[in-house]
Amino acid sequence: MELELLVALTIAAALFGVGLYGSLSQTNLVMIIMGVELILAAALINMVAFWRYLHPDVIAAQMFVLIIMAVMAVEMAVGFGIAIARFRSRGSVEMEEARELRG
Amino acid sequence: MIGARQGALSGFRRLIAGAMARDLCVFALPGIDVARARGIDLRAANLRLTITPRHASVLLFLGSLPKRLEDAAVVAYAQMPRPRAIVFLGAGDLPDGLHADVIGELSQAGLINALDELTKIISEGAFAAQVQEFDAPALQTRIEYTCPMHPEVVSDHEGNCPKCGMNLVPREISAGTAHAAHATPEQEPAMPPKSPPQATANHDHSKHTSAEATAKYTCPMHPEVVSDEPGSCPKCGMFLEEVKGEADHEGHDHHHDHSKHTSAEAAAKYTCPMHPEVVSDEPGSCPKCGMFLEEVKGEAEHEGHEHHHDHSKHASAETAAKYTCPMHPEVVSDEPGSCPKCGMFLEEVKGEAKHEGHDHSGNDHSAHQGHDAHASGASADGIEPQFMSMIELTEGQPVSPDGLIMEWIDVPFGPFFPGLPGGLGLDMSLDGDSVAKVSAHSLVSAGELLAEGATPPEKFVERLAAMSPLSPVSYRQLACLALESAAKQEVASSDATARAAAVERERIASHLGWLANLGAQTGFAMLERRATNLELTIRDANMDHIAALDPEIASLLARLRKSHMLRDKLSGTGHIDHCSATSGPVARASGKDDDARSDDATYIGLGFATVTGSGGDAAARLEQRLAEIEQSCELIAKAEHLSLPEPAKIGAASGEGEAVVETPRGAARLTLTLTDGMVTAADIGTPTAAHFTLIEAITQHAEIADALIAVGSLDLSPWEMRP
Amino acid sequence: MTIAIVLLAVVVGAYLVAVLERWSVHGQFSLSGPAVSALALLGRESLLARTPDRLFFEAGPILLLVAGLLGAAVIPLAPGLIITDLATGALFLNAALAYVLVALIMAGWGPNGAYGLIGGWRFLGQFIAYAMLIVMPITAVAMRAESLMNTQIVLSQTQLWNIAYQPLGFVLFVVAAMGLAWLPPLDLPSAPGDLAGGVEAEYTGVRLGILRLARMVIILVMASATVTFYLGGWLGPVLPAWAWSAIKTLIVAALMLFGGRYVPRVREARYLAISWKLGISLSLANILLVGVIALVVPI
Amino acid sequence: MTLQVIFLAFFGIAAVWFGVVVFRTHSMVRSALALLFSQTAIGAMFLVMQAEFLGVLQIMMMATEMSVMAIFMVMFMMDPGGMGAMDMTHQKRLSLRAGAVGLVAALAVIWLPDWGPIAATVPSAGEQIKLLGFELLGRSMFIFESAGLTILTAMVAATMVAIAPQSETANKGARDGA
Repeated sequence: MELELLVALTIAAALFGVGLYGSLSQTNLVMIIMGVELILAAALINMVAFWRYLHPDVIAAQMFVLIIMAVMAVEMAVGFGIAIARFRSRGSVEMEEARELRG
Repeated sequence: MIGARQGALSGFRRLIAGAMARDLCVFALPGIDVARARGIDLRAANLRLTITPRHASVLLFLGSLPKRLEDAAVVAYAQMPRPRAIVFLGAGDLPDGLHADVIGELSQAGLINALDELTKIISEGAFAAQVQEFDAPALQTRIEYTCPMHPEVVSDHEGNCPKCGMNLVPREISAGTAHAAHATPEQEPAMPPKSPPQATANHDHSKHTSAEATAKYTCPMHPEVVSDEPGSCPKCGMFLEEVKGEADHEGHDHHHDHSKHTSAEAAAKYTCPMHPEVVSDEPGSCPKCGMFLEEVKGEAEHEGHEHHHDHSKHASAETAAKYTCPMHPEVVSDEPGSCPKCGMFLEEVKGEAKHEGHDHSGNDHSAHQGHDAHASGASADGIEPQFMSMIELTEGQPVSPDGLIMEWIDVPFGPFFPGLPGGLGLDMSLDGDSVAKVSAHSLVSAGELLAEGATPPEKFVERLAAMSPLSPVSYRQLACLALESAAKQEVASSDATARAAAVERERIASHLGWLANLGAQTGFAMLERRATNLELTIRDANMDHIAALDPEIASLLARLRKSHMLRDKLSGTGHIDHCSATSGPVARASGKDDDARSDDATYIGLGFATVTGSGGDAAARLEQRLAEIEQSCELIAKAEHLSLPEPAKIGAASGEGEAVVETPRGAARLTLTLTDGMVTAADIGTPTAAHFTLIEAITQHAEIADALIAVGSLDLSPWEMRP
Repeated sequence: MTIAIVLLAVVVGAYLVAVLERWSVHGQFSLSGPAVSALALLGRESLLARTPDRLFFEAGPILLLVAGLLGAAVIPLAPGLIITDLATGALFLNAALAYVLVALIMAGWGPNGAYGLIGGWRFLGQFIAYAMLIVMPITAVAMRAESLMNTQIVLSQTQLWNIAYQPLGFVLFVVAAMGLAWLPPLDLPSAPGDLAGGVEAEYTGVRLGILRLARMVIILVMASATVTFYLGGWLGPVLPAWAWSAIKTLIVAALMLFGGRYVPRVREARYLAISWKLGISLSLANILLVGVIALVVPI
Repeated sequence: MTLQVIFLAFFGIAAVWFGVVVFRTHSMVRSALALLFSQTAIGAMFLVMQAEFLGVLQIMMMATEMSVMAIFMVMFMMDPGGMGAMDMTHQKRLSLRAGAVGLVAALAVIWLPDWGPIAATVPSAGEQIKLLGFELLGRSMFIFESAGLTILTAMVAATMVAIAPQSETANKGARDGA
């Protein structure tokens, strides 16, 4: 019976979709970070589900989860660093108003 | 019981009512400092003091309140949860709309009797089948609508902004204050719990509102058209523009501050293509990126033209627009048709073509910082018309010292704030948790010295003493000295010494009271308890009693001098320079050798020498007051008697008199004119008046707790302020 | 059954902490005092702030209580007397307490009042500073016990209590615990003198009652966590195990509550600077020290 | 239909629902806290999947992280509550489509292949922690340490970016004063 695995993965997919929508549709830098956090959280669920249901003996999977969690924290730290810098110089963290960052 | 809660008193409720009668949480008006000065010990009466009226069940009036404090008292009462009781001690009237459940005498015994009675009343009447709604004029609020982008647009009904077409958002303001919500601070609720939204996280623009109370609107084409309200010009139909630059505008930096644009406008000729904020009179290179500055054409001609913050995005949309949806003002079209949002027919917008020409001819848009970015941003791909630019929102907002543009919150502190002297109101604009702006006002300021014209000397002395409940003896002494100097009378030196001893005793009590306040403010419970107890005993102590208290005082002082954490908390806050117009402990703590006592023969006879400190910060003021407590103890020990100053028999003397007394807060000066034994003119200068002006300087950019400690360290007595 | 006993213990403990708190703040020692106050709060109106975020306003105190109770679930009162002895008990305690922060931000932001909002901000700054001071000393404790299981941690102290083994960690943990329960002198979020109650300022009646109860539970949990991690938990001669837990916990709670009476409130900037600069380096040093001792001296 | 599936689905739906709320609500602080509760629900899913350490860690870390986020929202959005009607989205249709495509693709990948039988038992929680410790400080130590260093560098860099250069601050103040 693989229902557990499918449920976990489906939920991860749903979170991924929501996160993707959010990070594309939001204009605010901090809200975009939130979308990315959701995408990363979906990845976390996948990692844990694969570890639990497919390879419970490979503990390295858990290590990768730890690293993803750390990446989430760093992503926030860096994102906020940029947000503060932009807010300081432009008074806005709206992506619409970040034209000079465009390629 | 008037403030009963709805419900039948039965069974379980009876039990609860009994508990409430035993659990009295008191909010004291006008303040705990006044209670101590009047010798009332609330803790000894088994009361629990609360820090906000929200947590209180009993509102305790210590005497009748000055007129300006009454509204605040009503608001405090309204904030209390039912069942709520009012205890009134002393003579006089309650504010309109409030009714006392118990009235007692203004003394410790009176308080205890009143509480006994109150216990019975609460246990029987905490719940009532019928309760009255409580309402008072001070509580009225009304809703008005304002544009989030154009705070000067205020309307009584919902609608769209005449400038940008956005929906107006509602906000709540207190009634009776019209469009100047904060211009009358006494209307402000006492404690923020129920304060109007500007004390909250909302981006409320009420701080701008007092400007528009006086702001005029005029037509850019027809300067003779002037209106009090925004609208359109009766001659050409253009939107009226606000005329700024009036005196009232000062201090409202928030208000789309264009000073930088206008000054740039007048002089600017060269600007950096990358940094539009860089403007120069001369060609050269940009200090930021080193690029050559480009000339900006057509600048100088428009000098002085009134530039309104007409958001270019809307402006540029408008200029091209001829048809718009009545429901969705953001929908604009060059052609007639139907609205893509609601399908309604688009209406023609009249006068737009004219608008276009004039609007731009007058305005210097390219010198406008950041304008380029959002002007063209509006036409960039992917930006939807209703998109609200944050650059526009944040533009012109004040910048914190750390360079971040943050939301300012207006928070009223006082007049019943636990960490401040009762009756002192501070309206602070907080930038995060540091103070950006502060305006202080006293709600208990004394009235006229001679309210009923010529006053007999005895009555004058009493009046002066009553005017300052925190240090009545010093003012009594001041009045007596001035009267005697006017009547050219000499006082026996033993009497003078005894009076000086009384003043010194009050100085000790007052400084101890300040220590108790400091303890309350900093959460130093031990200090608060010990200083309160000492103050209450020493206020009425006789010579022997004071001598007996000496060791206790000395041990408290020694304990405080050893407290590193207290020094750490105080040092560096509220720094005042030597040169400021200060007096009293505040001046002496910054090293100023200024003491009215040093010229006084009585004090010289007692061997007085001015004690000064150094540092000029709150820690130095603490040291100074501790040293002065010691000094006063020594002076009292040298004086042989202690008696309250009583006015001598003046008879029918006439003349002018002047006296200076070093009150616990600094030198107070009184001049008066005696005519046939009656006081006909009097003028007083109090130390608090000078110290009040320091508040702004010492709280600037300080963290909120530090700012309050800095204000507290001045030992202000709002009662000494003159209106 | 265990759950019922532990919950009863939490209720009784929180009540006794409330008695102590009342004694330290108002100077009235009365065993019936908190009960009377609680009844009176039940009878008072529970007002809503003027334009609150209703959801957060209501949920804040309840979340605070839940966080405290979750924390209590992993603390052993006696051998076997623990709701759930998780393999990650020490970490779970941290996780539960992290929600104290969330609850206070909700309670501060919800009523839409400036004092509460600033109180919430302050607690956030405070929390990030001391969260490290809670996690790192616990790390050192777990290193000695070679387990994150709280019962194992207690048993590892049979020979020598951790307060003697790692006194530095004990001091850091107690300071951080006082910060987490916002006890004076670290009571910045409610600071009576400069925020007039801060996060508590807008609550009345039953909601205030829940908020105060939750705070008592948190103080209790912090005191019993200190006992578990540093004072040998239930270990002790003669008396039964639960009695030792109770006595130690109440003594620690009393020390935490009364300590603040004798010092003024710490300045916020100062507190943050000390936590970050001094506290974190000291707790790293503590981990190193404990690691070296654990390798060299087997106790 | 085991108990595990029910709990997994329950917390999963909660996580997705809170995730949707993040972008539906107009209050910034609510967004941040909705994200927090979404992450907490994910932590609860880990607990259901018997990854106790990871679940507890997730719950603990996210509480702090998202609270920081909430404060940033208050700071940068100028107005968390009052400007409720403010629309902060763009290219909605495109984003919706992208999200839907991502979802469908992921679902296809999930439901089409045969994942084979799932493992019935896992090491106990205590065992896992021990194994994880040996993994981190043994075989994967190099990866872990370099990840740690990278993170430290990123954090220091982010702080440097965020701290205002003194001269610029002074300039800005001067300009405002003018």
